[in-house]
Amino acid sequence: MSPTLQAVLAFVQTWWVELVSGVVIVAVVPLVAGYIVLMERKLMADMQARLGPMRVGPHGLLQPIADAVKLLIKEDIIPDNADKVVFWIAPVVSMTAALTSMGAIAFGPAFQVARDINVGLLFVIGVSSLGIFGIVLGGWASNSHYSIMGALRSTAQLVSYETAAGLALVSGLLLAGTLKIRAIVDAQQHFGVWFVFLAPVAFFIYVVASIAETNRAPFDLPEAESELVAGYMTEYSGFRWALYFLGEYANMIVVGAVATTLFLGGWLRPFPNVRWMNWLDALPALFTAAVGAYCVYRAGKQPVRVQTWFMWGVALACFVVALILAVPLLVAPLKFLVPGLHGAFWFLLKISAYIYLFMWLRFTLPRYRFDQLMHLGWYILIPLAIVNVLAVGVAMILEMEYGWNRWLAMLLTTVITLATALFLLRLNDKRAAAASSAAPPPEEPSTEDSYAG
Amino acid sequence: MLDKVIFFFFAGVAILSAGLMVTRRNAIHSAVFLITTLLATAGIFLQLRAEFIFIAQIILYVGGIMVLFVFVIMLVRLDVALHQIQFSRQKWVALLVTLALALEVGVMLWSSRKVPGQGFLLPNAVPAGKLPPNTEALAGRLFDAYLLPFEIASVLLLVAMVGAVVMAKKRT
Amino acid sequence: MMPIGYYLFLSMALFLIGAIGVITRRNVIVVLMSIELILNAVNINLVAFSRIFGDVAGQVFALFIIADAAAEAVVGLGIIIAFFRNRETVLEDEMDLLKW
Amino acid sequence: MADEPKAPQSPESPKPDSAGAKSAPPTAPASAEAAPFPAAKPAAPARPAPPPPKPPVVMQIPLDNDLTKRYREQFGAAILDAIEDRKQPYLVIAATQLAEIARYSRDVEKFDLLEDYTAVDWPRREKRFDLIAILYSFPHNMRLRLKIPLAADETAASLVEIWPTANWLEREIFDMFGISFNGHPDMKRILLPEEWQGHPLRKDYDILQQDTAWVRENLGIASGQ
Amino acid sequence: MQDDAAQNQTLLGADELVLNMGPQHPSTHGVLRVKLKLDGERVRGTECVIGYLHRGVEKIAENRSYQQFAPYVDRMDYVAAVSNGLGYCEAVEKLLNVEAPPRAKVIRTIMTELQRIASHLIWLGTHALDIGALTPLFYCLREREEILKIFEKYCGARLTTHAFRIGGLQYEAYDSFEKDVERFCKDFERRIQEYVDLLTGNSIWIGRTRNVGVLSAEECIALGASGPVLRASGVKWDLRKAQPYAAYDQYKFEIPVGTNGDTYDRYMVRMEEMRQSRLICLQAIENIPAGPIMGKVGKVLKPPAGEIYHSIEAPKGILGYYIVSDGTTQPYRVRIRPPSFINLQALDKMARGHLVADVVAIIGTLDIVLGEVDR
Repeated sequence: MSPTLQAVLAFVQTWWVELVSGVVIVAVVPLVAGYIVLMERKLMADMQARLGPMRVGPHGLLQPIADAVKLLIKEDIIPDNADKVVFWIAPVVSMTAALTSMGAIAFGPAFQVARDINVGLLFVIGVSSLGIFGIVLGGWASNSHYSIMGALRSTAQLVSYETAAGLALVSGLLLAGTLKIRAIVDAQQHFGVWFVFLAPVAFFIYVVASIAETNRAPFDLPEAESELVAGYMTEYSGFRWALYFLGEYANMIVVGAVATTLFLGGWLRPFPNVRWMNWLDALPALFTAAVGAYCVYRAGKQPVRVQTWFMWGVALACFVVALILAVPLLVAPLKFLVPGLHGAFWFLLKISAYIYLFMWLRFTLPRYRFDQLMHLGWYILIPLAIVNVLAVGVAMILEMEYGWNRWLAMLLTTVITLATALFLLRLNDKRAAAASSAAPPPEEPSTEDSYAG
Repeated sequence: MLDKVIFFFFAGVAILSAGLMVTRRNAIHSAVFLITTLLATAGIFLQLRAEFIFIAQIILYVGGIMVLFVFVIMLVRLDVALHQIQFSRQKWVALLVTLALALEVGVMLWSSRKVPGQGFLLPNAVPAGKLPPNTEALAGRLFDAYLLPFEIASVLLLVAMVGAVVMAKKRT
Repeated sequence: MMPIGYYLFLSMALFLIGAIGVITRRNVIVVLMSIELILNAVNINLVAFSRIFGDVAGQVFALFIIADAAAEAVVGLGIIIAFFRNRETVLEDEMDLLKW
Repeated sequence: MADEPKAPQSPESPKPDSAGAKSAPPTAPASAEAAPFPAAKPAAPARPAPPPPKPPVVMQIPLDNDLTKRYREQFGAAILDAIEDRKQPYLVIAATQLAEIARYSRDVEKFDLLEDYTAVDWPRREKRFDLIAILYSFPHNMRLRLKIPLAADETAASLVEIWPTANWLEREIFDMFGISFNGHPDMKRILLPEEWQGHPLRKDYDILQQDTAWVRENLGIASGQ
Repeated sequence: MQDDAAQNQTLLGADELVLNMGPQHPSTHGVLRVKLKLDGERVRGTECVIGYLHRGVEKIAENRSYQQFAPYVDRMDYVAAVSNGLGYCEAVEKLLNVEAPPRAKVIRTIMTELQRIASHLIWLGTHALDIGALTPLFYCLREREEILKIFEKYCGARLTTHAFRIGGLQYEAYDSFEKDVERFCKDFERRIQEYVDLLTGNSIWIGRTRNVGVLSAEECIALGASGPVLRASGVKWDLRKAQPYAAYDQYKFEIPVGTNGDTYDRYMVRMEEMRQSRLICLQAIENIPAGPIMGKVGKVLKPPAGEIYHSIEAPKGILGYYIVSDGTTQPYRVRIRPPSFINLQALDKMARGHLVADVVAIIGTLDIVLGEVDR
């Protein structure tokens, strides 16, 4: 055996868990993203008095696969004057950044690729922020005005809102006192409460900023359909476009995971330390079983034989999952599996709730204008986040040095921050009123540069 | 072995793309190659177990400064500049000077190999496993011994920010 | 941990490439980027020595250098934008006026 | 082809009507249908002159109310005629005085809205085109039409200064009839492509005709005709 | 996508950037092409390039008989075909000096008001979609569907209905016509509240529409802008009241007006117009007079020589028909005053000084239909 081969073998032997986990992420995330798209379309249809995709598979369950096939075999168009290499590489960057950042996320206590990275949460944020290069370079390489304007907008937007999001995360990190993902969740278990209740303002800021960061409505200006056609994606088609799309949805998962980890208690079930609430442990299994039962109920109503079979299949899968979730609870020797399995369940459930919130907002709200977006970011969110960091810091000092009650201290800081928020909003309204009373003079060049923010 | 592979991979990528960065005609391409270099350097930092510097490099350098660069390059669309001469007249002199410098440093490094006891080319470090947790150690040092420089750096950043805003603002 | 000399050679190579860029390129943006490269080369040195001596002070200085690089880039790009607005060029040998 | 409503009062209608292919005899229209005059519609503005009871065929009657008097006073010979057709008044005015009359209409008579501005082609007449300006007065809730006869080679003064809305309307007239306007800020085609040959709403432009060369060149298809 | 003139221009700097919006752009409502002169993202001027949908309707009219031309007018403002038909039929009736019987007039009024609601619904849906609200569009289409079903039951067509004939109506109202209209109107009250909930008080919506595209009353009149655009600027003027046609003089309704003449006011005016149209419909179905539905019009129409101008308050503004007859069966000249065409002229005035995103909102608020602009 040659030494190289030996080294490779040794490498694989040491790192096989991580390798397998990485492969799982790369393989599963696109599929999951596809199904998030389907869920989004279904939810949107439901809220808009429509049915949504119904043709491919029962209730359109196979639609993502059909879409993927369509996108794969679609003609791949590269504009004539595009910068071919950059055009080619940009979507890949976008996707890679999103997938890489998932490496440090812990989907439950058992599943994490980069286990003991010292800067866990920072890694997630930092690497996922590299996705911006995909957007910028793609917009630039397309050599189209719409694309470049979309790219410029998204750069300005991402940079602005990343600041706010980062500051919001700092509040949470102050409470946790560590950057390691597992330690953050452990801290919440130790506190006995999710950080969202201790720092609600920070959570709110993070929600808003993360919507903006993932370019979702009402902050979807870079791809604002009605203004910039499709923003930086205007010239993309086929699989490259799909990569952008996947990157965007993967990013949604990432921000959802970050919010869940830091604010929503990670993989902890509700009331993790309360004994008599232990019956909640049965919830995952019951929930999945209920979904399965509903599928069985629907199976009889399918119009086509194939769809009935398919529905049965889905139901069966649900039952199997329910069984997997239930068995370790009941069988004593398998008890050690409980945290891993149930943790993953709760974690994914929380991410789903977070993404659901995104979708709900998207279907409800109109879109901000670019200058309004920038004002919201720079005049309200960032000052508010700074004040919030200060306030949380003060509260922690009060608690640790002067022995205040934790809840009292946190309540105080929240009140202070909210008062600041009100003040900022008032200020903003005044400014807007002043700006509108002096309506934009048609001929004079405005002093305000939209990008100056 | 693994260390070696990682180092040579990242070092190779860094040097190659640095060279490309200096020679590309298109500023955007230069920026892309600089990003690659910086990421490769970040990899080197990780290999040196400097995790915080690694992530700071990615967030600040790549995610912050380079975004700014790309942004500015896009704002000043350099279509015209593409067709102009890329290098200034003194390029041969410059190359000569840098070559001389390279020679000098190279000889210095090579000769230091033989300095007894120091062993510049030999590993003489704490094993990776015994290092203190990087972020904590760094934070401790930063906010203890280097608190004043830290504050000064923040003031510097503030000044730079104000200056940039003032300069880039449109005059009316 | 590799022998420190490798890091020094890498650092030197990047430094020299950066220096070539600074001296020879006409495009000011590329010149600025080359300066970033030089600063980065210095960082490699600092972090490598910090590792070999087991002292994080080197990394602290690397952090300061990153902050400094950010400040320098921001100011430099601000100047470039202001200049471009007036002269429509980013070539350094055309920046030959003391006043505009 | 009849060139003009058979109104003997109309000075611009040439007396010996050249009989076109579709020329209708002056008394031809279906009098049976039009004979009973239904109650006046409320929409009809300004009816100072009582409608003539008898001849249903000739619906144009001379108009001589206060409004026209004022116009005549002001502009004298430039008001060539004042007629009421189906209870809708119109003034026939000389093209030379168009701008002045328009300004007077807007400022003094308060016809503040130029509701429409168009043209009609009468190829066999001496003055080939009629420009039709339909004015509306918000204070008086009343409409007035100005008719400006114009020869083929004549140009008219642009009304853009007076009513900005005339901008596109004049461009459309130019596009469709080839009448150009003096002082228009941007006299070019609006609906048809700029290189198009011919002016479609002229009577000598057959409906089957089109600029086949343009179609072939720009759309890459053989003409549909 | 780029205009030729835009080459070598930069996003930064004193030079104006020319951005070409359309003709294939999602929010130009068809094939409108707008050249935007931009400074950064601020609009320094616009130029509309229209005519992509030009079909020469006026030329066609000169080569068809009066009845034959009637279906063509449906193709102009194709989201308000019934209103177009009403204007044309009434104009020719005036030219012929006949009048439609009272029953026909009332049914015409009901249909036209339903069409007004349908047209405003389309406007609301697309306008909201332009500003980024996805959901109102589908709610609007849901209600419009009800109206189109009524049209379909009445005359067999949904979009280009050709519902009226010169002299009256061809079709008698179907059996449950009143009931259908009433049910729709009763329902619509609740439905309109849904749009209000989604949009009216929404701070993003207000931020996007208030003080955007302001037109003063004087500017409106000077530019010839009519319909809701004029009313939103504070001019309480509606042809249905000023010079009533069809059966509008029999019904009570309000003319909603705005104060600022901005996009938000136009939104509010149109919302209120939908409510008023609903009230008109409810009043009209109370009492549809019995009697014939066709006036005394011969099979061959030969209007006496002469000319007529007749205009109605279409959903988008003043829709006028200027028809010249030479006494033959074919009109000598038909001129159509298209409200969209003339309202679109105001775009430049409204868009100057705003951002690109506002241009989209302004195009939406003008409620143009390119079929009518280009004819």
